[in-house]
Amino acid sequence: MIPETMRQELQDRISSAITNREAAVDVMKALQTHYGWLTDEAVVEAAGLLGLSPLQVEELATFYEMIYRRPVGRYVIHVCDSISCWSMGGESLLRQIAGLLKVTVGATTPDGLFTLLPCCCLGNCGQAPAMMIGNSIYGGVTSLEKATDILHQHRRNT
Amino acid sequence: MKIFSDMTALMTGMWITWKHIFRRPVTIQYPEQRRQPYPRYRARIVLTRDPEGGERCVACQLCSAACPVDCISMQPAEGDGGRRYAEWFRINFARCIFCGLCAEACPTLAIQMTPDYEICTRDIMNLIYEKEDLLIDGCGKSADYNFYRHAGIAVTQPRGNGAEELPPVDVRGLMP
Amino acid sequence: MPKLIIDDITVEVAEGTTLLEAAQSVDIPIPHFCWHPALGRAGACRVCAVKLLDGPVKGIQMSCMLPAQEGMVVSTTDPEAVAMRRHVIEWLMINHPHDCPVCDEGGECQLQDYTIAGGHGIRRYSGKKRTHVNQYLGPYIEHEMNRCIQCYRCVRYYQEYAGGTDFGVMGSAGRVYFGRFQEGQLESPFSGNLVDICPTGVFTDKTARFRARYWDYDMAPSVCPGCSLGCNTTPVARYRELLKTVARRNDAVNGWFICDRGRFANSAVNAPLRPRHAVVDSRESCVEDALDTLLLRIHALGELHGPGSIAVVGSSRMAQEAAELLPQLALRIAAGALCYRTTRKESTETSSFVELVHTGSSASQQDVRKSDCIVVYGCDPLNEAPMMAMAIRQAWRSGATVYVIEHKITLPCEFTLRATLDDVPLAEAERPVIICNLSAETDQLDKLLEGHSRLKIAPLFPAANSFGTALLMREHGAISLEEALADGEIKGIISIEADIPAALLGKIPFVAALDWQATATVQAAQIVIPTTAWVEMNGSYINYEGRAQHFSKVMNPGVPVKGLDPAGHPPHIHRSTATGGEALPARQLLARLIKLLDDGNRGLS
Amino acid sequence: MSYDPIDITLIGAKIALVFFVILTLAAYLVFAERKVLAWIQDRKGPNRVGPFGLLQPLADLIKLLTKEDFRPIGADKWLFYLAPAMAAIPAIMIFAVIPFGAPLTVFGHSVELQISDLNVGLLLFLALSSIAVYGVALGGWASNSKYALLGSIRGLAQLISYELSMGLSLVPVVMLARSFRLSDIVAAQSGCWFIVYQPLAFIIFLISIAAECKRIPFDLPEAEGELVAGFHTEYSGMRFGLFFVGEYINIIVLGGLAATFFLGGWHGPWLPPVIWFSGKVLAFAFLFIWMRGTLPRLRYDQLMHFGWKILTPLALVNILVTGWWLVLRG
Repeated sequence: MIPETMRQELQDRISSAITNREAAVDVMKALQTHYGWLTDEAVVEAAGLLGLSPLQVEELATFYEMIYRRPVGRYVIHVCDSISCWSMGGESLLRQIAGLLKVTVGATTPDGLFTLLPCCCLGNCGQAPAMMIGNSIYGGVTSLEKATDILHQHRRNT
Repeated sequence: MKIFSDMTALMTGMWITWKHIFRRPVTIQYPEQRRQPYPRYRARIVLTRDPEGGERCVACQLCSAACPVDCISMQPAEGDGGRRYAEWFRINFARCIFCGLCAEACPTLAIQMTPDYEICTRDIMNLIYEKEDLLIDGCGKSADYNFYRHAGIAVTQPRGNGAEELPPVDVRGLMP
Repeated sequence: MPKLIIDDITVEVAEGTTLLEAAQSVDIPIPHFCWHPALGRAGACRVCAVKLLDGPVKGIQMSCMLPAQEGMVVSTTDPEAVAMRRHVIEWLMINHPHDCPVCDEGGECQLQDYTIAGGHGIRRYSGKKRTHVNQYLGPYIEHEMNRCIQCYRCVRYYQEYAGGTDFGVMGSAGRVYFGRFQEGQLESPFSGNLVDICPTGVFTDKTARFRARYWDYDMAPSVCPGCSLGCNTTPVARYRELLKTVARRNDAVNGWFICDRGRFANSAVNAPLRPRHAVVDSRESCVEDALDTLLLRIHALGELHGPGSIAVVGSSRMAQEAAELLPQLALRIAAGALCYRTTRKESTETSSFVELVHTGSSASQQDVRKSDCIVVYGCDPLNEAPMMAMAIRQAWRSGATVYVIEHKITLPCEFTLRATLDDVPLAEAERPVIICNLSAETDQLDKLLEGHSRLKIAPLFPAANSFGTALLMREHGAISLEEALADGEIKGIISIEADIPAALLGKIPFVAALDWQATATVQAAQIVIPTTAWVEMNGSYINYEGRAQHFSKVMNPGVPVKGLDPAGHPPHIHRSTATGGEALPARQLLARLIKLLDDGNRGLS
Repeated sequence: MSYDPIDITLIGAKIALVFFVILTLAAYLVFAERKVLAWIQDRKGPNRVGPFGLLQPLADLIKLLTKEDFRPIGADKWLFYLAPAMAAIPAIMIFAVIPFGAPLTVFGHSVELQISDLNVGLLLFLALSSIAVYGVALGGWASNSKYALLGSIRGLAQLISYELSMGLSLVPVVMLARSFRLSDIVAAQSGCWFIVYQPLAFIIFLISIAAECKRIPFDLPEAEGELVAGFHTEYSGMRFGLFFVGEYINIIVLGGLAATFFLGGWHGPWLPPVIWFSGKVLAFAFLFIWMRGTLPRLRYDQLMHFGWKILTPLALVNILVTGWWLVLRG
């Protein structure tokens, strides 16, 4: 269950949209932040708020790759494997981070801190290879040191 | 001259038949002497089993569709684990012309032809073979083939464990 | 009106017509999966590729997405286009499980046809196949996601066309999955059409699962007896078992689809309890003897109670041909009454509505779909005639306003509530339609019709042939059974496919029933003669708008092979008639009865 | 001419002998045909009944006699029953005029090895062979069956056509022998066989008799590929057997005639005349079987074309040439 204040906020957001469906991503994002990931319960709640059927919310939730329908760590690392980043070494970056965290791609570290995911494009091709942790984006992650630094920074923050 | 070539043709024919009179006959004395046909000989039809011992026949009705004399009839049904099988399967050997189209049409290699050609009987009703009469215990030809291992249907193995399959997709998974 | 050349044939089509339709109009087939006449384009399958040789657009194009334009020169047989289509088919087949032998779609599968037609026979790709886990979608529809080719027809139909919200498409890219949020029965009352619309075997009819193949089907064009809409169907039978029903296209009536109620209604025909033999005084008899006995009883009753002590009772579910013979029979036996309805209410209601429809103001389902203002007046289309609700939705989708006159109903579209008919701005509408049932006030409708020349009405009658029998009621002055029994003169009835309420049944000492269903009337009857169900005979129904539609015989009557005792299954004895196959169409039984009466009269005189 | 009892007894004995020999020979000819055809086709032929299958004709006879005597609905009863006899009897009657050996002396009587030495023996043969046509015609007509009718119509046309060339091919023989009497014709060949003078007539005669006894390649009246079994489609049992045996008697008789007209009859060195005659007849019979094992059936138009446009004119030309030759020789 979500707090009443949050419900009210979301309802306001929905009513400010022209159609309910338009606000779906915002609602899902908000619920995801609240629960950590978009649980089945959250999908049903979102559907209730939006006046859609759970399936219709699920259609959107499973479409967007940054809406997580499975449990994730505190920080989700998206490493771009799209063409620009790939040509600048995005592939080895992903591999190296996986080695660093000692997890396979797609998995969460045992301490529940990081989830490593590949990602199609972060819109940061100018600073390839790019990665995103949480909501912050990092460009030009060309060396393992740089990546390690970024990860340590996040680890410290907790 | 046409007449000469015609005469030559006639005489050649007569000469050939004349020579054949003194050839050794190829006939064998059937009931006493028996010829062992080759394994691919097209005689009595059987239903084989897969290597695990299950019925290969999925009652897809392709054999009955291919049969030019309509001698095959069956009723498909659903068995354990969604396995499609023949509730009853009947071949009327009084009609069968042993053309082999059914065996050729069979996608699961269930229906096969054997070299057993001696199926005469005095009562025509005895020539109507039911599934119990047709089903054998072995695999026949292609001993290692099991249709369900290759078709993406979870009957002999869980979904995604087939020979050419990836594990099932998780539509809610995190990987893009 | 653009003019273009397709495969050396000059075609002129209406503005906005796609290349695919333009080609179809001159019988040039272009393979397609995602395009469907009822759903339009999606551009998802890429299999309708053609090559444009000249004109405003050139090169390989998807014919379903491209509107026909002036001066186009199109080739469907260009090697490049052919190769493109072949490759697309090959891609579509990469993840296909190749399980056609155990797939119910096998033999009637569009994917199969186009794979063969495209020349793809041998799988060249040696990688592994993607798999999906199926969902349970209720007792009617079988789900097999592995076979999916992502044409999106199902979701477009289900959500857009039919207005369902519980089934859709999830995921993206290679994970696309068509299903529900959670397993469970599909909620839409039109979900059965998924079976028809899926070009491959993702959705198959569970009720007919593993029963037969297309080439073994007994099929014939038929009409649904479920309600008065008269939707066109093709029932499918094998070995005297009605396996399934599929929709038959009729643009004026049901379009491409039918409702689930009409589709999954086979059990009545296959019911083991159906009367299969003639019964006289609870003893099994044959049709001839039963007819003779019936004649004797009629004479005996006539002598005992005087003429007019027998009533002939028809029903609104009997075929028109049989219904037309009832007055003849009534005349021959000097019946005390001719009835087509049991209650007085039903009788008066239908009569008045027949008058109304006769003015030529009835709206077909197509009229409803094309309407711009729909008034649902006092009826519940989704329950009374589901396909009418579907038609309302189509009108709503193309911009019509839907009004509901203060009534608690649901519709698969948005609607506005109004207190009375007078509150609806009918005068402003171009093609207004009022949908009502027989409880509506005909006087009021009459007045409205007079006031609005463009107004049409669609009165939902209760049964398949309510309209046809109502016409006969008017012509022959038939009364309801309730009225006929009021003075106690009627001592016996001959009931033809009539469902008589227990209260009325109790008042009648002698009942002879001709029916194909084991109704209460049949159970109470002294003489029972089996008739054939609609799929076992030729006949016609007249639907709510006065449209007479013929239905053809699909299968022979008789106990299904499946229902025979295990010893006789499969049958090993050769007979000329099937077990329990002595049922005759009601019209034939009536004609025989009339002939016997005529012969008897001639003999007496 | 007076008959003494011994003469009458001898004639009776001759008739009985001929009858017995010809029927037995016909039966074994059937067997021989099956055997030879089998050899030609690299098979063994009948070999189950008796040693080397020699009792096969007996088995065939028993089978034919015990089969159901079937008559189709609508068949003309009397004609249907008469036809097989009409096919077999004229064939065997022709043998009455064929001399099958040099005269013997028995009990002081000179015995002609010929049943009846008619002075118009050759004409009798032509007449009787024409009567045999009725067997085919009536059998096919009376059966009330389309195949039988078609077969019999074919048979009629064919037999009439080839009878003409057959008769004409024998005219030079008569011209050379200056007699219709068959014993005279044989006697005329005591020096040189007529086949030497008349090779063309011999060939025409050979082809014509093949057509006359409806043998392959002229078996269009039966043509099992097209007409089931032609004129005898509807016959079963011994009635069919009579048609069948009639055909083989015909082969023997026509072989005998061919020997008489062109191969010097019973004449021949070293061996007894009867042996020579039998040998020649059997050689012809073998030739017919051999032809059957080799040649395909003609088409109907080819058959008619060949008979009328080739054989008959050739026979006429042959008569003319023979006439000139005789005139020139004086």
